[in-house]
Amino acid sequence: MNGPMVAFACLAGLTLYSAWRVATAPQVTHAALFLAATFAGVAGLFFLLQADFLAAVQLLLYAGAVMTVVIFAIMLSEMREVESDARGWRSLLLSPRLGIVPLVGGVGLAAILLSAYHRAAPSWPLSPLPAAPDSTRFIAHALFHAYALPFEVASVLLLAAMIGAIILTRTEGGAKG
Amino acid sequence: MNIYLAALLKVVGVLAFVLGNAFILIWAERKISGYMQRRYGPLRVGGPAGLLQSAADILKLMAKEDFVPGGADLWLWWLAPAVALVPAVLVYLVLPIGRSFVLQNLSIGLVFFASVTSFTLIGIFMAGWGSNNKYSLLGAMRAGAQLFSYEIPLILSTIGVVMLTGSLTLQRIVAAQANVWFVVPQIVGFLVFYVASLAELNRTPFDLAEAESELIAGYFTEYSGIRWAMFAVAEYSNLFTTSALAVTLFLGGWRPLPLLAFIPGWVWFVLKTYVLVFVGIWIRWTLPRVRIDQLMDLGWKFLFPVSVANVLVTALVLAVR
Amino acid sequence: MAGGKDATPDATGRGAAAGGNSVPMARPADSGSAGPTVAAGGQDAAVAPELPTPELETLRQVIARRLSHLEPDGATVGLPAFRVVRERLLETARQWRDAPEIGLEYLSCLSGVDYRDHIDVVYHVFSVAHPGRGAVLKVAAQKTGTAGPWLPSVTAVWPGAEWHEREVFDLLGVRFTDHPDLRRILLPEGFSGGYPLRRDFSDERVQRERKVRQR
Amino acid sequence: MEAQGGAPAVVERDGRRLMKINMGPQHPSTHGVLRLIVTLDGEVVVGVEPDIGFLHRNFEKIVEGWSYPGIVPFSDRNDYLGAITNEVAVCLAIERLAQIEVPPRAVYLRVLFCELQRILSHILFYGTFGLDLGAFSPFMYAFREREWGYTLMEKATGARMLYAYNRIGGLRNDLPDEWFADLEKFLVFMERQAWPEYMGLLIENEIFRERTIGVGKLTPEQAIAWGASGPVLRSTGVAWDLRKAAPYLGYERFEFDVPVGKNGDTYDSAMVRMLEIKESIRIIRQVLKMLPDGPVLARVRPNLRPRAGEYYSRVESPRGEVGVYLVSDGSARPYRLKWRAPSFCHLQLVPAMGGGGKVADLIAAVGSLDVIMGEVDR
Repeated sequence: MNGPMVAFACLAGLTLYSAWRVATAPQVTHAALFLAATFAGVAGLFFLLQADFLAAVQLLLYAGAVMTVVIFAIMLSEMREVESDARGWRSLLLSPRLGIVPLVGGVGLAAILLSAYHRAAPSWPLSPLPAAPDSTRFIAHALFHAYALPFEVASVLLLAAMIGAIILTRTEGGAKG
Repeated sequence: MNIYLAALLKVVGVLAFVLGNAFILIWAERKISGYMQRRYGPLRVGGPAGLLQSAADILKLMAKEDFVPGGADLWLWWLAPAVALVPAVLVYLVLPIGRSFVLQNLSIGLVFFASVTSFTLIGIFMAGWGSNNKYSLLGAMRAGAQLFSYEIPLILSTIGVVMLTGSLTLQRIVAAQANVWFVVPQIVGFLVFYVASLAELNRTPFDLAEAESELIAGYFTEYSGIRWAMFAVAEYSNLFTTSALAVTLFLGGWRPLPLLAFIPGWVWFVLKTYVLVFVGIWIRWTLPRVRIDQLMDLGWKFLFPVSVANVLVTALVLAVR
Repeated sequence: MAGGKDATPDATGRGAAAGGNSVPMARPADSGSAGPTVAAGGQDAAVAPELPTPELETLRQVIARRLSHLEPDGATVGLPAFRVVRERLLETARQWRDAPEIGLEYLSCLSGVDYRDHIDVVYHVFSVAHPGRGAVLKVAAQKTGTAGPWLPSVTAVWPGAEWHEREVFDLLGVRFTDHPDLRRILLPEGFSGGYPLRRDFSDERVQRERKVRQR
Repeated sequence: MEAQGGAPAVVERDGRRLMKINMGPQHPSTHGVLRLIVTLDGEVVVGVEPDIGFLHRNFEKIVEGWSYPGIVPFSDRNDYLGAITNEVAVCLAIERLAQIEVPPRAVYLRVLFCELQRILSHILFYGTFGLDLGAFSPFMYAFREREWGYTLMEKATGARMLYAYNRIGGLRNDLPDEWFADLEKFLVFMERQAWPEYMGLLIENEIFRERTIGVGKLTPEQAIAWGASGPVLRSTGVAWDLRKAAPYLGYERFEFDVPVGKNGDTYDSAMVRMLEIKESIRIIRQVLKMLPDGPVLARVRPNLRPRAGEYYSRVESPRGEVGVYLVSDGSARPYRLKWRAPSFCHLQLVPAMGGGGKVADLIAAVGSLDVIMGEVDR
């Protein structure tokens, strides 16, 4: 058990726990904040992998910008308390908190991931790589040279999605407010 | 030396600096505002200039009751000051204080700074939501809109510097200012950065999130005692670090003025930072507060286009050269 | 108060001790003619009816000529004063505001005065366009009747009367019909102790014993 | 969010969910204990309802049991920033009914003190209005002159805020010559240094102009209909000043202008007050030139019994028209005394001024009315 392992365990625990709570938190604001914690945990994992640019971007875009948007979406939308009528067997089976189906699904997924990791593990280098001198430069190179076309296509796709969202949510007879 | 011990030392050192700095800044703000308002400011505690006023304040705040409002969202309420304080402490990691004096010379120093400070919003939102107070909620929403809007011109205004340097590493940015400080070629960027950073810091004229004449104290209306102090410490720490970043990016960092090179770099760094802090205090005690829609207009309709134009002009100049 | 409530009918302590004169002075019946009753101070009892400026004198004549249903009121010093019956209050107010040679569009003050058997509501009205003009309009709200004293609201003529009327309602208990929002204004919403500015008001609430810390 | 104070926290109107919020009675910018029940749609004020009465102390009832000389000091407490004008208003009513001739020197000194009081009140308005808009320093600068002015008042009257300086029939005491020299120094400082500083610090500031111009607009018709007076009415362009319209205390003898605004917004109302400071200085200068010698207090019997009758005296206080409706039945105590407070009428305008704007505009609108809750609630 060395330092990075401890850090990894903490970050992984934080990420997994808050991801679980995103789904199970009874209040939507709590869910949003757990989502932020998840993002932060993932950013920490990126740091551990010495992908510091990715980590920073993860924090900046997801924990910063996306979270702001999520919070605003929560505040601006018409929130109504929804009383869950799922009691009894339905909640036993399906409720994210104590449901059997999500539990089984989660455990199964974890098992699959772990077995996959075990199969693939030997091919992964376990000794630390020499730190990339400037990971930003590599990412930039990859994005703007090797994968320039997919990058641009993706951005066009996102633009189309954004315009589509605006059109879909526009109210009839001009936007009000 | 053991790296864990080194890390521990760094953390303790930063924390000590943050506290000491807040100590000095709070005293300085009270003293400066006092002189600007034709009064004396603190006088009694700790000698003729009230030097220990902050210590007395902290003692008082620690002795106060840790009041929790009824109906508060306990976890959010408890964690919010800590969440607001963490980014304020983390950013010290990358500040180039002297020629070879930086805690961690990250290659992405600038992005790290921006990303960590963007986390402050979460703390503010937690405080505003967790307090179960409508004024706090309004303050938190204002803070959210404000931080989000001004983050963009803030980051865009630094891009000109990055383009001139070709690096995100703060130490390299300082190194690139050997001949001329970037405030000269990037004067627009500097001004946009300073205005936007005042807005990010929630200081007058942009202190809408805690506008006391409208929202009492905004998101920390309900906080008292040591939790309130944590917000205050975070605020003053942010004031220092943002000014320090402005110094690093535009005012030559630890580089001395000509002929005064015998004074060590870190003194210059701190000195320049304090000058900017002073300007911030000066502005705070001079100007009235803008309104929320005027704030948004300034951010989106003025600072944002200006910073984009600054990036484009810089790129053009670089391409032509 | 040693004598109790029925010994001194007015609970503020005025009355016999205050100079032997607690007679209400301007009843609707004798308003215009005799003016107030004798003052015990030994001073000149008659109120000089003359007005300080010719413009006010003209205004008095104009009002008296045009609105013959108004009775002149003699108690007021310095301004032309008239008394109107409740039924014609709104009409009169409108005429005072709209008739160009009267033109009193500025309601300065609306007060209620309790005269035991009735409550006078007094309107002090002035003109901004013609600064020299001003007049007083009085109307009596009788306390008889099951509904208690009531008057039509003049908020339709002078919107600024809204809070003034609420205050008169709050402190004197005059109900204003057609008032947009007739609620208590100064006293707490649930106040049930009566109407404090009435002459017969006495604070019926249980006085809490004052606790003095003993040394 | 939980409901607070019994009112539902969230109300629905036209399918939108609105938030109800209590601004006051304890809030930094409600100038005392004013409670505004504000309905918000986000930052936009949908409805405002002022709720008053927290400072109600039954002034009008209490004075019915008091002798006339006792009323004068008590009237100070109504508009505690315009204490002298309150005293003058109530003295004028009593003196008129009791047919007391006030010595000329006292009349001139009353004018002087009314104007000095107006200057001090407007200075404080300047400071608090700056506070409402988030500028703290102008407040301290305002207090520099205010302290000086209050010291002057203290030297003259013995008290700093609630003077009890007017007596029925004149003033309590005459003033020594040094006092007038001090006053002259104060006026010179106000004119040469303080006034330009005020303008530069706040009024001419770009943010201040952005925040106030076009905010809380009133039309002249609205202002007259709702009984506005003083700077609030004058800011809409109506040159209505009781000192000109219905001169009392011989104001017709003095030469001064009535500053008026154009738009009826909060900027104009602040500007009108700033200009009035200058006019008041002008009047005081004229008083100092014209001040006659002689006694300052007429002989009045302590157990004063004015003749029966009623009189409505009106005085232009710093905030507007203070009216005292005095009904006397000839006894030693007033039969009825009604206090017409300008702030009371002005508060009715809050929904018209603050509705539809942002929260910050509402604060600016309430601040520009310069309400004193002491005279609203009486």
